[in-house]
Amino acid sequence: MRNLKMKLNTENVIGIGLFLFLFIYPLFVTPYQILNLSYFISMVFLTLSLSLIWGYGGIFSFGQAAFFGVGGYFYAIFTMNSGISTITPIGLLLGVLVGGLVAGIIGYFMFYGGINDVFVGLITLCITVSLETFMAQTAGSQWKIGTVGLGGYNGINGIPTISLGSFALADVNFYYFILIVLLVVYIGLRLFVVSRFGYTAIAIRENRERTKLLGYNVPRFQTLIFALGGALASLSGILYATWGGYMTPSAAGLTAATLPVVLAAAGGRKNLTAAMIFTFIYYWFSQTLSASGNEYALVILGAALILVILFVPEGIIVSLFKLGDNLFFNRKKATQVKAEGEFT
Amino acid sequence: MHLTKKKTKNYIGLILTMIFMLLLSACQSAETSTGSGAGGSKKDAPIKIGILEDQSGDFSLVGIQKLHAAQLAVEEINNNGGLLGRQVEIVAPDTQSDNKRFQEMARKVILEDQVDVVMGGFSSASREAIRPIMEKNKMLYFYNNQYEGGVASKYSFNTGAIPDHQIGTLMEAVIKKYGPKVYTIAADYNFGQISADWVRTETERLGGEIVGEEFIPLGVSQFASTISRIKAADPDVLVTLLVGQEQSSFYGQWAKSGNTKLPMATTVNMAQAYEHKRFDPPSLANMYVTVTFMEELGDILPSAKEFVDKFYKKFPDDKYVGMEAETQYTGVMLWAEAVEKAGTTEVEAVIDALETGISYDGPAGTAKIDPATHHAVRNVYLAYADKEHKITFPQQWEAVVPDWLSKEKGVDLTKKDEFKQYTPLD
Amino acid sequence: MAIFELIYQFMNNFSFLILSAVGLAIIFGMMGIINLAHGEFIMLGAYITTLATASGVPLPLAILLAAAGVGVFGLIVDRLIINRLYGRTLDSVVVTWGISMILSQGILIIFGPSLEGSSTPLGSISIAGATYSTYRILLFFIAIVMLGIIYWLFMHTKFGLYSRATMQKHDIANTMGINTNKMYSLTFMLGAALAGLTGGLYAPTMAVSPTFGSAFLMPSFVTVIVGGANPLIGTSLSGGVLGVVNSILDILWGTFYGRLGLLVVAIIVIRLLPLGFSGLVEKKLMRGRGI
Amino acid sequence: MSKGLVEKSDAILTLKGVGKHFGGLKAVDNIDLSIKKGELHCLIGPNGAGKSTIFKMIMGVYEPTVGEVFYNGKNITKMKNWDRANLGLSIKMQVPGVFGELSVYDNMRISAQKHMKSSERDEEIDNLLRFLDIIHLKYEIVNNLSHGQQQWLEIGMSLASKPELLLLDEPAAGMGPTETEFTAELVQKLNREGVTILFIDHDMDFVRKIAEKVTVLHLGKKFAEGTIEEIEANQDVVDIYLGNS
Repeated sequence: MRNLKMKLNTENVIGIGLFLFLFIYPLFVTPYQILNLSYFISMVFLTLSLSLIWGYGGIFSFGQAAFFGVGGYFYAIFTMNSGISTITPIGLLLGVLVGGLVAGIIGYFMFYGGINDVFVGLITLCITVSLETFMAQTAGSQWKIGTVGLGGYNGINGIPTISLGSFALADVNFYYFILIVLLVVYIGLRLFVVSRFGYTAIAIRENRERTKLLGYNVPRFQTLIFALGGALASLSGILYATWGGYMTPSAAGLTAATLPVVLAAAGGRKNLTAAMIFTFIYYWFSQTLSASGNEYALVILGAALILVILFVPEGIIVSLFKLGDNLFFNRKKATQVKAEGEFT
Repeated sequence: MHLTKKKTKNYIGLILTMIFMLLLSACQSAETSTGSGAGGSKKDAPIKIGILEDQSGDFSLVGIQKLHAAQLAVEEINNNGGLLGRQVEIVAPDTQSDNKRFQEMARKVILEDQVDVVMGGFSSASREAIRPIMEKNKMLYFYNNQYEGGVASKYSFNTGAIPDHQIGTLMEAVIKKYGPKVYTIAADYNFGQISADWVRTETERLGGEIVGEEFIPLGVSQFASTISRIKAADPDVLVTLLVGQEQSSFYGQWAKSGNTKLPMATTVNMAQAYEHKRFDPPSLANMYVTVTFMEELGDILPSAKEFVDKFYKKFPDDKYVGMEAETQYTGVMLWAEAVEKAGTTEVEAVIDALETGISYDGPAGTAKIDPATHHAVRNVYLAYADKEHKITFPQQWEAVVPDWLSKEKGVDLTKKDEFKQYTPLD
Repeated sequence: MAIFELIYQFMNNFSFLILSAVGLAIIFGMMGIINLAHGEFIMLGAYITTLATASGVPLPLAILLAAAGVGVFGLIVDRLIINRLYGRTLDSVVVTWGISMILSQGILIIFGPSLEGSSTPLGSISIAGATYSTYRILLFFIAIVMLGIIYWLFMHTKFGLYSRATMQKHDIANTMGINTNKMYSLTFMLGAALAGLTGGLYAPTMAVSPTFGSAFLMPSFVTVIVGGANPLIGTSLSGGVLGVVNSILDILWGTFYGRLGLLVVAIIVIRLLPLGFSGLVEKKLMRGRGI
Repeated sequence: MSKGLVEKSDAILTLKGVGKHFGGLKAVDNIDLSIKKGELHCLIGPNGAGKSTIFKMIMGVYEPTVGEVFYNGKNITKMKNWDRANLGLSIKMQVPGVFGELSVYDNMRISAQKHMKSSERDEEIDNLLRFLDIIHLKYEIVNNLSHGQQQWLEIGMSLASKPELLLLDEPAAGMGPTETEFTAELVQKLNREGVTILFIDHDMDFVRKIAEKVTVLHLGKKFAEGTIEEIEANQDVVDIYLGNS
């Protein structure tokens, strides 16, 4: 258990700092900013899901947006059909499972069929776009599940928020709920990546064929980690649906499919903390640009991404962590933190 | 040695990138802080309108027009002494044709900028994305746009054309003139499907017959098979309910396959995205469209001409003043009338004032709020494009009442609050 | 009658798929780069053509101008950005995404949300009582000729030999004295030029706007996925197969199923032949030569 | 490691008429090979003789075009390669199959965690690293290791899976004399502890030092087999292979 010990390095200091900050954040800001940050957090799960399967498992997927959509739509249809608010937590859990299951099935067909690398990216891209194309034309009354119409391109609205008993999680409560979920997921993932399974995932990422020869059933592990990623993406979709009360096919569009890849790559895909932090920064940055109504918003955003990849190819946040380690922590010590999931 | 050198270079790159990003965000936050700094006392602080329009992305063609129209309306209000003695100010983030962005920005203008009314949205999806937010925050929302109709919500007002205005009138005109066989092609999503349903109902009511109906997925730009199916069905009238830049490629391909004789009828083209100006003739030859406004209306209506001139004076680089621009302008003006009448910007009071059936003599004639449905009573004009894309207006209907919701669905928002969208597909 | 319909359909779909995919296929096949800015390159070509015709340049020249212009633009992008990313396939996804954002918004800022289009040239012809657009039939032959030129380029020129060598084995090509970086630059330029050509060819038939490229992106990706890494064999085969599938579904059930059918075929093909048609054909060729 | 001596009796691995054809090229052609338990067996042959291909077929990286592979009497011809590894087969590849971006400890752990309880895992890893004399490199990134150290690490990874049959593809390649010496001792020590070893090498001094039995391959076919003395006395072998050097 020696490896699970918390190491003093920049990543962990910042990670802890970030969570402390997030916990006291509502004391200082307006309700709007709390609500807004809940939205950012809901999208963090999506980036984390890709960071997990791509950064750790080496599976390059454009499909996270599809699982995001599956989660959101499942939650909407399930809870709106039942109409009882107390059932919403069950909808949340089931939705996460369904997302994982769908990803697992797709993963099974891909990985046991020997599909890997960039081809996984291409096939998941097709699946995502198919889902969007299909959902966009479901406006008619024949597209109903139970009493809930799928709503076509306009999407479904009026999706209920999560309630614990009769206590609806709104505003600050929702914020703390989602923050605690994030904390649990984050710690869970950090522990996961230093577990046996995590090590296996890393081995598969580094060298798939070699890992097979060490006795690992690689397709099975790939399917499992892909399912786990799908479950996380699904969670993200559900939280987003409850945040805005709305779910739309464009959540599984081409742009939506690309964004997690961009965020994970630019922040540092092999590092969960970096992916998380970069998601916050990106959403904040792009929202600020958009709110200003500046017509150069997308140009600036595009240029910033290009610069990041050109000058800090490991990911901007990861590079900052390293800089911090070099400045503040003994370098020898820093290299010994291998088991913390940070592989140089 | 070599390794350290490379490391240093990396860090320099990193630091430069960081500085660049910081600089950018610094400019941004400076901008926004001046924007939201004007809280102050409610009395003499400006009244704020949140305008959520797509200034970039797929829908910016119309979104920019609509933003400009709102700016024009607000400028006029301010030049006439403002509202209730206060200046009116616009908060206009760019929603980037992105539904998520709409949700973010709707919350921002309501909660952070504390606007008094929200207007905007082009696609129905963007409206549906923000409507729950309006209802939750009890915010007055003007959807100044043409759409598929059916929204019955206490907080939502629509001042644009809906099927009640456009489809009965259109079908009546074209079936009478050309014959009963109708072929419909429509965008495969809510607007297209619902509008096509309206076309079917109206055609049957008028004794016509739908000889074909096809739904085209959004983003499709190649129409060879569709065109051959239409030809095979040999209709008297072709109804086109196509949406978006890609789908508008249909017309060029249609004309090229030698079909300029068959009349086309639509509710979407020309008046919004000025295809008759953007495409070379005869792409849209022989097309009828029912509109509440379009730039060419200035030829027959002095008030329309005045509006178009004002618009181009303020925005000389704009290429067209379309139906949605006028709708947005009239929407702002109707709201302003209601605020004056209510004597406050309080949402409930303004809604009550609007529900008295407030009216405004706008660029396209009188527009009046129908209290029961929160939609607008409007004049409807039939526009016709000939082979050279010259526009004439062969027919018009005065004060068409949007009464489908109240007659068919029994909606009366003055008596009972509702928060849903009815569709004929239900 | 119906058979002419079907043939015309197929010609339409085939040329659209081939023309939209070929630039992407060359860049993907040779360099392993997924160019998400491909649609924007096509859009740029459409803008060049439209603006050139508007200022009096004859259309065929304007189309060639688009190819040249976008090719040069591609070279600049490559020298500035892409050449730092050779071999980093996935980073190139992020970068080309950034480029596509800059291009479509940049064009919006410069030219506004739309451009007045030029009309489709040439008239229409009648066969068996139905009329067909001559230009669209011409597009089919242009697509075929283009495949021919690419075949010649890759099979009978020094550039082709070197680039095939580079594609097969990067490091070996290097030791043989081929400047692989130069090969990559030229390949990227060629891919961009072909995208520009496609934009130019379709500019007169479609509405020209900053989002022009998005109509091409999905079909082009599907074609490349089904085709696999070989830009010549793969793309033409997959264009053919998808063209047939799309035409038949289109005619039987309408456009929606035509489109969904493309995606389903793509998913099935990757599942059965992860390397696409190129992989299948290369395997067959190997076997044929062997025994 | 304390399996003790096993009697060199039953065949642990048997290849029956195995061949691998790439297109028209027969990389391996109709090979029969039998490795007895506890044996220290060497495959030699000129480049392209098919040695590495045989290893890959034993491990299941390639499926044989013809023929069958038996392990402990069980037909494993179509078995997935990870299942073979779990039967006790392990390989050190020609190009070091280590995870270069990770640390030595990580590499060892990836292999070890599959085959031992986590409570004894880290201690066992330390033991193995000490046995291989690379304990001082435990947290070093593998890419920073010398070629020889990477080879030993890979042997260590194989050992962590507690193999019965160890395949070593050129264990001493690229090593200096001292390193080669150490590797030879290592291999012999392992064999004495009961691990059956099949290895490929070009270095005849190395082969002479440790191999009990040698099989010579030529152009995908089995050319000769016997003790090292018999092989070196075989004029045909000298002609095709030894004579070259």
